[in-house]
Amino acid sequence: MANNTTKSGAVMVIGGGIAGIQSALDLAEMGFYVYMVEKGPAIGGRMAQLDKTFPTNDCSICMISPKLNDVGGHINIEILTLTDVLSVKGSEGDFSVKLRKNPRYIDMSKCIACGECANKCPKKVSNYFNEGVDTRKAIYVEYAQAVPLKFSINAEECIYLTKGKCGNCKKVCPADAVNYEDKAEEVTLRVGSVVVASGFDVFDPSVADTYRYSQWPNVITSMEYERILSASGPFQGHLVRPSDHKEPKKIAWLQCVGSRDINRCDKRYCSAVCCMYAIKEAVISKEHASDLEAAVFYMDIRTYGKDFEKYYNRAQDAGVRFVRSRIHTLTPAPNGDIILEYIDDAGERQSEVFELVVLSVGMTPRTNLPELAANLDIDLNEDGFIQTQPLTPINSTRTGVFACGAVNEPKDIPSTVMEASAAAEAAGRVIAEAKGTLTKSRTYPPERDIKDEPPRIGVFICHCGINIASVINIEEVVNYCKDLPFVEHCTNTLFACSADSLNKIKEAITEHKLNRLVVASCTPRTHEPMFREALAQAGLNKYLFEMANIRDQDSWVHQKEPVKATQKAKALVRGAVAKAALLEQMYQTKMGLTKEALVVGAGAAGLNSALSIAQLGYPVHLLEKTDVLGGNGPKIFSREKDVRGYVAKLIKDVENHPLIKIYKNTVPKSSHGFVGNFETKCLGPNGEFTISHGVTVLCAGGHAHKPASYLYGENPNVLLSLDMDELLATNDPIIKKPNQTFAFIQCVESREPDRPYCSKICCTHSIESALTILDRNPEAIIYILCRDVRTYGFREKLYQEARSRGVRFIKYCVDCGKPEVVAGANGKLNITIKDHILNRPILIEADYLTLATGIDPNPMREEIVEVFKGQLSAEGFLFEAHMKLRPVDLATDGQYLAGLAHYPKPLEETIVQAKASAARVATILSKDHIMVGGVIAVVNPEKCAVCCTCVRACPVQVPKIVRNEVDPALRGHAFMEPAMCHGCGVCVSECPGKAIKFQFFTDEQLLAKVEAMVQEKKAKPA
Amino acid sequence: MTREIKTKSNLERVLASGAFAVTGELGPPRSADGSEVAHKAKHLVGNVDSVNITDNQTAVVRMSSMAAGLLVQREGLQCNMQMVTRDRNRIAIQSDIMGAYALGINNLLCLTGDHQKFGDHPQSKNVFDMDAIGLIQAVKSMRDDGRLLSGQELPPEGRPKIFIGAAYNPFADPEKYRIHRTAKKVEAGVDFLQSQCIYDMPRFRAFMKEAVDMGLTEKAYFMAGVTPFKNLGMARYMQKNVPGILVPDDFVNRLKAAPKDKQAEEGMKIAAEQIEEFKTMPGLKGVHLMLIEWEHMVPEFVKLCNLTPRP
Amino acid sequence: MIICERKPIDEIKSFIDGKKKVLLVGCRGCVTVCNAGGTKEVEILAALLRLDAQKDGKELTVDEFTLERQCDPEYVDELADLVSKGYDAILSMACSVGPQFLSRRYPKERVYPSLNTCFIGGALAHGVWAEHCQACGNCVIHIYGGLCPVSRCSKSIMNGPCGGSSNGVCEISKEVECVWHLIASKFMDEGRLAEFAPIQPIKDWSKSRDGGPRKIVREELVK
Amino acid sequence: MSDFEPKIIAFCCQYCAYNAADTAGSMRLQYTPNVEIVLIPCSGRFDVILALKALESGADGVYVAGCLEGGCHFLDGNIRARKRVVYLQNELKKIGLEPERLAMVNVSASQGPQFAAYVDEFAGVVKGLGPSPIKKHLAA
Repeated sequence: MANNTTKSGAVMVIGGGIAGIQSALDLAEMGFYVYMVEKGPAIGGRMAQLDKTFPTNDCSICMISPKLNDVGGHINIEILTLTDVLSVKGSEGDFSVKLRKNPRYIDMSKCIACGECANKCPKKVSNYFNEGVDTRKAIYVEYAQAVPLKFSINAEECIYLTKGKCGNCKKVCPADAVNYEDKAEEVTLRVGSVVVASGFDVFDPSVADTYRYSQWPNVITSMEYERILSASGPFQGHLVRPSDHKEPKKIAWLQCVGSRDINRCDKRYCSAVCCMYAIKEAVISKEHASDLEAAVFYMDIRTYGKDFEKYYNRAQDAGVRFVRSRIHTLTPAPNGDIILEYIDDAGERQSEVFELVVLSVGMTPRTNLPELAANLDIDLNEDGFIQTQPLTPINSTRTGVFACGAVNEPKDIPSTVMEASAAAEAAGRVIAEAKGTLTKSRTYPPERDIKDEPPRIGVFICHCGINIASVINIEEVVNYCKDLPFVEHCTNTLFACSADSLNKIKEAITEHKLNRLVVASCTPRTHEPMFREALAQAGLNKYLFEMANIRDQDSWVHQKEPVKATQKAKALVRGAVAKAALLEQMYQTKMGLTKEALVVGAGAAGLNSALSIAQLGYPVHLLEKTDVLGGNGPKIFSREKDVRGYVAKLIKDVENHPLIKIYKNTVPKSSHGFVGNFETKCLGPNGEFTISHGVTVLCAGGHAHKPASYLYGENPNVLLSLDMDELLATNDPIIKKPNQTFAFIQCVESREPDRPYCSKICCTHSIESALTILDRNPEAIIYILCRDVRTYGFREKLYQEARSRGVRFIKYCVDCGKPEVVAGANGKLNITIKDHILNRPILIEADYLTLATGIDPNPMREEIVEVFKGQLSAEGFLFEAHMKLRPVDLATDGQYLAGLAHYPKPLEETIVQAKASAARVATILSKDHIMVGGVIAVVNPEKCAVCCTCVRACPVQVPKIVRNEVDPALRGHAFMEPAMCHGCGVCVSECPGKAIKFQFFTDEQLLAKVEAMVQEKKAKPA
Repeated sequence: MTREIKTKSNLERVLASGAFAVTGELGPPRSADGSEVAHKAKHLVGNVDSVNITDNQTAVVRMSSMAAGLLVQREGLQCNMQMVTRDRNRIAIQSDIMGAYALGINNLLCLTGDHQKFGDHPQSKNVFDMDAIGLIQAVKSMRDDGRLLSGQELPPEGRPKIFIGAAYNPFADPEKYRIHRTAKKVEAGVDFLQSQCIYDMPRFRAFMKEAVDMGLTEKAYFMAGVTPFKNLGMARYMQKNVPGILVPDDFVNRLKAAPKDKQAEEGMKIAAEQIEEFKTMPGLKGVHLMLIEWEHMVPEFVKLCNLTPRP
Repeated sequence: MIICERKPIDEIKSFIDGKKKVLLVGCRGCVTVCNAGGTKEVEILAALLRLDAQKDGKELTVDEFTLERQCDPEYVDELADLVSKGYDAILSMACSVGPQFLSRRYPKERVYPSLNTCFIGGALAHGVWAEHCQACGNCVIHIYGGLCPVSRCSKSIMNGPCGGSSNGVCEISKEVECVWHLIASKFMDEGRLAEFAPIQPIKDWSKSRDGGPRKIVREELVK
Repeated sequence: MSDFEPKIIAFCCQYCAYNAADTAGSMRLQYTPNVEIVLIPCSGRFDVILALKALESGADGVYVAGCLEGGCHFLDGNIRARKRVVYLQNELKKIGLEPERLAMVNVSASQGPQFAAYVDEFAGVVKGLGPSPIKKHLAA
């Protein structure tokens, strides 16, 4: 099919942040060649700058670093750094892109990133990567884990390039990589589609400087604060303030700086992430110094995402103070402190001294976005972001050009990752027939067979910046390890995971003829694949590698006991070396797969997922437990978009798509198999049947919560949000009746101990309903009784409109008393609520009361996780593989999720996640085979007593007794299909004949490891 | 109906005469004192046609059934010596049969026996060289063919002329194949069959109908086991704990309704009503009264049931 | 297969009390299959014995070796070199045939059984074994619908079931199913009453254990 | 005995327990350095010989950490592991070693705090027991 197409099988991804990275990786795995165009000298984007991420407190650079290396090492991704897009001509499927590659003045093929040049460079300039908190040289790398890890010269800063003098770097460069003659170069590429993922700028508070940001050093932005917290930041992770490097004991966060503010900066929207990052920064700060006072000054706390509310509650428990007040006046105090004046809850004027003030700055469009948009010939919206539509949230105004991440609207990392995958789906779908036409496949150098070599182990001990080295005496560990048995080479490294270190590892393998490698650094969970890849690239079997976790499980958890931590590090490395000596070469084999998908649930998520997968060219089996398609979709009314029409069309498209088979009234009963080869038994109207599929997408949905409060079910004028939608959709005359009062109560049975999460959609939903009522009945009186109004992103504009049109928002808090609703004598609903500003009860006589109740997870969730072996969160939503970076994947390979099954979300986000799931699906189904084997159980037929212990012990029924292949007359033996073995090792631990070897975790290896860890071995003989 | 008289058994005589037969039951003591047996037997003399002497019932060691049987016979009442296969191999069995007959015992009830796990010597090895059916065959072979199991012959005057009995349980679980096992016993040559306590009359009727239909009642005398409830507690215990015995709720309720001191009377009344039905039930030729450790009540009970005087 | 289980550690400890060098011999036959005496169990027992000695500061060497089978002299011969090293005790982890063969082959050695030989049976499930044969020497299971009343009926009766079973369970224990219930139900359910009806003769037990220790001699095989 | 620093080996499954240990790390929860972790793919891979060998080598305590019951990535590896632990505890008791030196714990990946708390709790138990008698004699 691929041969006759006129379309290009390549995609240009603009931007090398997490959005671009995810899009690029998905597209490359889907079978397309990717050009990643990055304006700066390295990819990584904002995530590389962040310290930790909410709500898991995962280290941001630790998370993204493996991804950077995946991109850097991906054979089908070409990174073009320091590159601008000049023009995009042509049309979808056949774009001609003109680029300008700006000069780096460094020959990338020669630079070894040794840093000699920067050492000798006399020109110090503000370090933008550290948000200007410190300085760097004019020749620089942005950060230690940068990809590509190559120096570059900023021409405007360089003395030689501006004045023709100096030339130090060129003189000292040992690799002769400096090239002052480097020139900008224009190149033209042919691509089929474009993904814009160029990210955002951080709001610059000096623009409207009521915050005195540009005047006082101890008023800083949150981004600067991230860098201060970061171990690789300007103060090596020591929490000190810029003015005097003193540890601040009292810090204030001021929310909504550059967001929700028309007066000072013309930023009407909410930046969506600031509440959470401020809470995170406050929590982390208190971890740095437990006696630190942290206060967050806010208008509404918008902790609307998965696990956000829990995080907020935990922060309060940890002593972070939250003050509902917008600060207008900052005054200086002695010693660089700052006085904040504000009105407290009781209406009293307060004045408080803080040692550091962090401005929670919002996201703004990149300053160069207008130029880029012009070059791409796409429109921007009134706020300067890329123009998209609610139901096509990743489509720009030009066909074939898609946009994802904060370039569209402010959003957090998981939403960005979802959009990035969705953009990959869209960009791939329009050139689906060109799949595989431009991709290359990786070749490794031939593997050196080390079977007969005695072990020669290389050990690399990582400083992880100061993460490890500040606690563990690295030198001592290195010296100790040099004397361990079979260790030929042992050295330390600043960041073992940096491209530079990986190269050194490869060189060491060659130079010292190493045949086993040990890295003592962080956790193998995140970093093992990267090091294994390095081994493969060095011609060594990738399994000849073992890690010692001396950071997450040593330096980080024994910070105050450096001596013992160092001892422990020695023991951990000793164990790793002992195991490494016994490691063996292992091989993976290819295995076929069923190129079909199973989608469970036919609501908006399932329908979109199914349609996109089918449009990418893969057959889909769509299960729906009821006899109607559409889920909640047909019940929704929106003022902003025609949801019902959209869903109706979607259903039609799905029903008409030849690759989609719909099974109504059908539920999955059991599922077996593994990525590429699943078998799911389903029960439909005609009984049980089995579907073979390579991947699974769970879109089991959720539904509106039915409350047991506020007279719901007792009084006909008490409605749920969807009931109100029905009145609005059918244009019910009651809406237009004169003298009507409509009330809404938000967070009904939500954000309370029984249902502690925020359902994300309800604030916007009620406001949209209110506005629609006003559109039709301008005289109507509308009250919205709420806690925090969570109209994140552009939804904030609806909130503003509602307020300006007279919708009365009355805030209540659960502790000081929820609203009370009784049926009045006049047929009205009497709602009493305590106004916290007036501090007295208010009586509202409403004709209709709408309860915003939030979303409950699917009642069948237990069965679903049982069938598909997933996991549920405490709230009953499916657990994704990783909250930040794998929001569409389930923990089991080949399983994905989308929609309300994951967490409550508005339709546009469900659409995005569903399309993202299609991209994820395509990364599997695009392949002709999957690789199997490796860390699995293998039977030694000679030792097998054919006792069936493994057959019975295996949790997934993998072992079978098979005939002897050499001679069927010989006794058979147990056999585990490598593609099926999940690698748990249960059989190995029970085999009475010890005939099963668990590769990479053999008895010998583990016993040697345990023994070495417990017993300090004598040094090897000299 | 008359059948050929094979033995000198009084029970056979009564049964063959067509009269409604009555047998009783007596458990030997865990004692070597014979007077206790004689004392118990006095209640039964004249009230039953013969009395079963249990053989280490529930595998609890007691005076041997052969010896106790003889003591009873001295009081003027024929015994049905019970014999279980648990404790005897085929040598002992055949030897005991000859000895018993030689001492004047005319009736032998052939049983497999309770497993010793429940007895007072659970460590003992069981024998179970054969089961009850094998035992029936052994006796029959000795009596009718004059042969031991080995095939060796007995002299004509040395054949034990024994009236062969066995137990049948219409209710043991599961119901459906009980009749077939009973049929096996008839086929093996049993002369009379005594049942476990009957309480569930509808099921028993059905069972007897099957027995009649299969012609079993033409080949052996079927007797129904009767045990009056002493009190409500006993009825409940049997209802709950004794396998193979079904006590209808109806009976339990009647006992419940009676005052505590009248429960025994009510129990007897229930049993008497059952016996009235047994007297006319097709195929049934008598009743086996099991007033265990309640022997002194037998005279009153048989009177209540109009079973005396005995022919 | 022959189902065994390891003796309590106390009893095994008592065998080697005061001894310094012990050889633990496993068997790759039945006892490997029933998870009682294969390489793994040998390894575990050896480690336990070593630990026990170490904790008291006693000197104890435990060597481990697993034979293909302990019930064949040729395999038992394989131990000769090892045995010649001189052990204070040899612990056999086989059925009771093992220690007897080891004792016969190495008459000067003190050989101890580490397993109790329980019965002839099969695995009902992972970790569950049940008796299915009593080695009566005269198999008749074909008469009983493929079930053995000799080994599986508590009374070994040939014309069951006795009155003691209820709900298909033997009176002696709820854990013991009534094989006669299974036999009778099978015949009834399959309409094979004719096979149930015949009186089964009193069993000839002469070929069972009651007839004394047994031996089979195949003249055509004997050299 | 207050200066006794026990040596404890923890066998942690990669999906939950090892992850929990990492989580404890990223949360910078401080716990006793007496515990050293051995990664196993699933607690079902825990083999009694691993614990025996650790004890034989002189470890003062050993514990196995798996996913929460019902949450095993491999269905029931953690249940099996617990059974093996109980089995071995009984055997240890019979040879006169404190069964408390061996334990099993269940934690989810996110339960860093619970993991850290358990480390301290178990180390406390082992400290209370004193040095392993095996180690005592090994040293001698």
